[in-house]
Amino acid sequence: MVEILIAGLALGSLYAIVALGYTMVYGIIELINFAHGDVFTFGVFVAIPVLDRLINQSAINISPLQSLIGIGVAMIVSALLCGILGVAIERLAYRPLRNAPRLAPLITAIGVSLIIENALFQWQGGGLIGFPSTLNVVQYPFLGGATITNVQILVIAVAVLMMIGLDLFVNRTNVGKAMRAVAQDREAAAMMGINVDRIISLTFLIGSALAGAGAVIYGIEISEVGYDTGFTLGLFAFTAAVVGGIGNIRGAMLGGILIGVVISWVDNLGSGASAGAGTEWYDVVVFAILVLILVFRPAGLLGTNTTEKV
Amino acid sequence: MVTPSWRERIDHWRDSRALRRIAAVVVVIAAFLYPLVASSGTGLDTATVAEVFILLALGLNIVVGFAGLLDLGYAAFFAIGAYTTALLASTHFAIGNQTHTSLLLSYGPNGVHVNFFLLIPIAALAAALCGILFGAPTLRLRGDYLAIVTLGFGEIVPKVIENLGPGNSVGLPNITNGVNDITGIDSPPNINLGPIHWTFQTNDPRPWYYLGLIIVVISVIIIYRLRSSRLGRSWVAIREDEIAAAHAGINITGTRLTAFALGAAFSGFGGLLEASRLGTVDYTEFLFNFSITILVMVILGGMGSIPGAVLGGIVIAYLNQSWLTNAAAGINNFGGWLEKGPGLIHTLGVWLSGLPLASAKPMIFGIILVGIMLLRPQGLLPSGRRARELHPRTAGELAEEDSELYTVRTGEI
Amino acid sequence: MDEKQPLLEFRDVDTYYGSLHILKDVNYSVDAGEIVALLGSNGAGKTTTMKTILGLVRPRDGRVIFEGKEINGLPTRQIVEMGIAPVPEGRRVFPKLTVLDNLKMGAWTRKDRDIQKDVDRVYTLFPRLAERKNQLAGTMSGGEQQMLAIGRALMARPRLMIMDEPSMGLSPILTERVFDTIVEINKQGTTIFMVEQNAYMALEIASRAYVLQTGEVVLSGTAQSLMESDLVRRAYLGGS
Amino acid sequence: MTENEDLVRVQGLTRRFGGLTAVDSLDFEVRAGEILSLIGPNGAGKTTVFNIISGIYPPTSGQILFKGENIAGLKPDRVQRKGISRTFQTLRLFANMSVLENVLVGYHSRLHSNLFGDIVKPPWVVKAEKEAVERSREVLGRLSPRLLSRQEFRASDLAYADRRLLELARALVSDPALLLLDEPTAGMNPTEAAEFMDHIRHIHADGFTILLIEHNLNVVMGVSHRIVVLDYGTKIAEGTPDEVRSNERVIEAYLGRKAASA
Repeated sequence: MVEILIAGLALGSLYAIVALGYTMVYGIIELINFAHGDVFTFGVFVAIPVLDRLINQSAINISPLQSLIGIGVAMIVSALLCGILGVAIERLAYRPLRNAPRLAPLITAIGVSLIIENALFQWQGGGLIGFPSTLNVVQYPFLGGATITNVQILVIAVAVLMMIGLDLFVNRTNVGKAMRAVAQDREAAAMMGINVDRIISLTFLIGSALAGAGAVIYGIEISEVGYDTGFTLGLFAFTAAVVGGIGNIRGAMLGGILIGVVISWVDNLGSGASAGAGTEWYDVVVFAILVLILVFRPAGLLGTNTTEKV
Repeated sequence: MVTPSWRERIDHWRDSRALRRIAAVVVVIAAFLYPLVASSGTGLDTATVAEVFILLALGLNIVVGFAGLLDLGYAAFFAIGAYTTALLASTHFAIGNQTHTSLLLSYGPNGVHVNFFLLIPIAALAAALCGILFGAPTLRLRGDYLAIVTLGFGEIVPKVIENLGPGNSVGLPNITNGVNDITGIDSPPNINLGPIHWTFQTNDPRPWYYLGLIIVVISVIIIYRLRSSRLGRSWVAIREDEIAAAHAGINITGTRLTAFALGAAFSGFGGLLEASRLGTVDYTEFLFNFSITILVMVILGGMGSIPGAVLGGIVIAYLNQSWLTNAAAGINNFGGWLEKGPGLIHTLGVWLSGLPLASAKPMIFGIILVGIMLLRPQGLLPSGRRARELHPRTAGELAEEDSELYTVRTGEI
Repeated sequence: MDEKQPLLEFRDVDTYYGSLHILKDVNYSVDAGEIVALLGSNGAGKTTTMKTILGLVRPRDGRVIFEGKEINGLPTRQIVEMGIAPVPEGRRVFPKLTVLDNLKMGAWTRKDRDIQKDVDRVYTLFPRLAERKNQLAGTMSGGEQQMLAIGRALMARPRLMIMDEPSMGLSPILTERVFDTIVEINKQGTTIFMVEQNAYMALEIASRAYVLQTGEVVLSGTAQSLMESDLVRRAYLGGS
Repeated sequence: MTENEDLVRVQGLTRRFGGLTAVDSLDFEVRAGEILSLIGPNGAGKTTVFNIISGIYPPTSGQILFKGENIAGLKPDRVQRKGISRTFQTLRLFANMSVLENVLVGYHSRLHSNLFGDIVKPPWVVKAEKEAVERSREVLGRLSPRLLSRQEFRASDLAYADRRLLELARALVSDPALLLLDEPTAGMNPTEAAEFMDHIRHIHADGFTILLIEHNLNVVMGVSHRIVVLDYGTKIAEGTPDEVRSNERVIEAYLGRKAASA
């Protein structure tokens, strides 16, 4: 049970990192950025050659220093490239539709997602790609005879740090406050002299960069990736963002972890004749959660219900 | 007050009723004559696929174009229609050891076989019913949430089909045959009406084509009537201002649900045609990508436009079935020819001959979606009203803004 | 008029939305130290005037000049930096930021970060805001939000404050209070250009005014002369 | 029994948003045939009262008896079908529909039709549609011949005051027993507001009962039979315009000395 929880926590941290990007973009321009999951996949793909170069995988024992430097550099490169991609998407595909009815950017976002996904397919083909091994997995004993691996600790720690950093940035810095101001009333923010376009670009930059950095962690934890990995992962992450309350950073974290734990739990259900039932059904379960949350508590767990003003 | 631009004049001319009617009649006559001039069976096959696509586009257009609801899981209803057909008109369900036969239904060890014409309402109703069951709790949601929920629905349905095959993990009998598909689906019975003698066989696309054509023509007429009815007016009103519509006495959820169910019914209908034409169903055909393909038809033709949906269905069907493959071969061949050249030309040739165009369909669809939204959001054959709504900022809206922009948020809590 | 340069000037400004002509060859001039009112009904082009000053709408023809420099075509940020601050219609405070953070947003374009003095000044002007500095703006009453909107504009240390319908949605008693504050701010040295429906109140505190009808300035002059003009009495003061 | 004369009785109406009590155990009644105005400072809860009556959100507690039946908590379309129509503080027209279509939507609840009727269009459906168009034209013409002459215009191409009138026509066409008008003269200059006041008087003369929110005191004092004054979600005064104008609490909370004496 504890092991399922730990696995869920680690998995959930990954969802949470991706969910942060959805929640920020939705918070500021009320758009479900369908392409976000694919940006994430792009991040995994660009990290692979970087790690291949930095870490000698034929070594039986990779030195911790080498691991750390490799992972760090890969995260920075991936974050940077994903950030640029995110900003470019916003600039080319969403910004021209800033004032269009909401359906238009949403449809565009689906189109962008298809384009990126297919580009990734053309680049890496349709099969699953192995992620380079970057550190020696070590198991530590944990509560009740369960174990926790250093990879799991890394994933959880990175996610928590990202969330705290983002939370501080948005709530404590002036730029973060300007970001919230833009989210609350774009035109009033413009009247204050805030460069709205730049703030929105910055939001995409941060959200995508987080996904890029998270992508490296994902590779280490899951170790296989396909061109369409980001699509389902993105849907689950979006579900996480909705569960937590879209637009809410802490909510994204909470939602991500909840979804992770649920998946990890469901995945292990079923034995004997119904062995593997959980694995077969867990996406149905996640979507059912999405529907239930949206129907019964559309503001999510941490969000506040806002009534439309008339 | 405002002098019409050329584009507006053209739109107006296109809006003129008489002209539209003439155009429609010409198109229908041409469609009926087409098999006489179609050179090969494959061309007619594609046309038959196009008919199914048109049905799907017409149905999704009710949901997306008329009611303004983005449905990203529309293929699920197609799956439901197709599987309803597969379960009720094939050798799949063997019952007892004696065959009972009647005009509308026969069953026995050779499976359940419901008459094709009885299946028409059944498949449509099954899809509509699923639409209602799913839509009733979710249609209250705002547009983008609804989109993601429908996407989820679109993922769930094939998953359920996959997981309810033989020896499934939840202990149910084999319902859907799972990953094995269902084969041996009945064709429609032969039709002999005066000069018409249709035998539905796989080697002759003509009867299929005419059957599809008749269904499409009837559907178009039905949808035109719906659009100009009280219900159609309610859809527009809700799309334009939900709150005002509710206060005018329109039941928002009910009206949306009608759109959703009608759209689903057309999709189920399409599923029936497709399943009986192919004689087999495979759930992997009904995934997200297919939902998006249908969406591309609607967007390309123009949201809310009936001629647009027809055009979108035709274009995407031909793109899917032949144009893309032909174009890919052509470009690759051209590249092979260039390869013989020197230096840069050689490099270009190598690139072109290796260009994996055939696998780039999603990318092409993506480019269509983005391109249309950025350059011509109203689509190729726009509906007048929808075009105005979709244009980022019309003069009228901006003028309105002058008086209203700032008051948007002044309401009391 | 003397050769003293006006603080803000519209010279033959034309704005369009698509093919719709909104402002038609409009001229305004606002001198330093004045309170100038712009009267007109909805759709006359008042809000477009405000947006034109702030660079949110670009005129197709004509020039907008602030302190001798042409500002049409500049980004809003630069215009605010030059010393023009808006109090938008309907207040438009940031509902989920605190009062203090709202004020900070008002100082966004300031290069110096030494804004405490200005925060104190706003608090002195509106003690109510000091009491509620950590409250979310959206939870305050309409009157308090109007104070915050004015305070937020003051944070930019503007030489010109443009106000769009400061009395909108306020009760008569609050309107009076807000107008008293406007006079006070003006006395402290800020020039004010104000769009207002409540012609009676506006003309009472303004030195000069313009009347805008369907995008054209149909009348302008001192507040006193306008108050006596037939057109204004008939259309805006409800008198006969 | 006075109860028979009351078209609407609002009893103990309370609405909380989070910690904020927008409307606090409010009681008042609207008598058949009168024009009753709700006034009060911004944030006093006037629009909230409208939103509860018209069904946008349910009350936290309390009742709204309309013709003796509690309608609190019904959805907007049900409320409209019971016979209550409204207009909005910020105009809510169907901008891309024609003037006539806008009014026809207002007639929606009077048309009975189903999928069969919509597709097959049997004679009775065609006839009902024709009647709807006639009725809509009649309402438009009675309200403003100018608006009728522009029935084919797009709603968003109308001048502001005409759009306000169109919204009124849309609310009137269903012949409601109660008409809720939320700041109908907002954004109008005094001339336009005075014209609109005439329209309200005409509508009232045609037998409509009207509940009005209004900031423009000229309008309020000019057309209301009775006024209910709200402050912080509670009723602080009620009476004829003259009674309200001289009420100390109202002067204190809302009018101010100057306006009261003007």
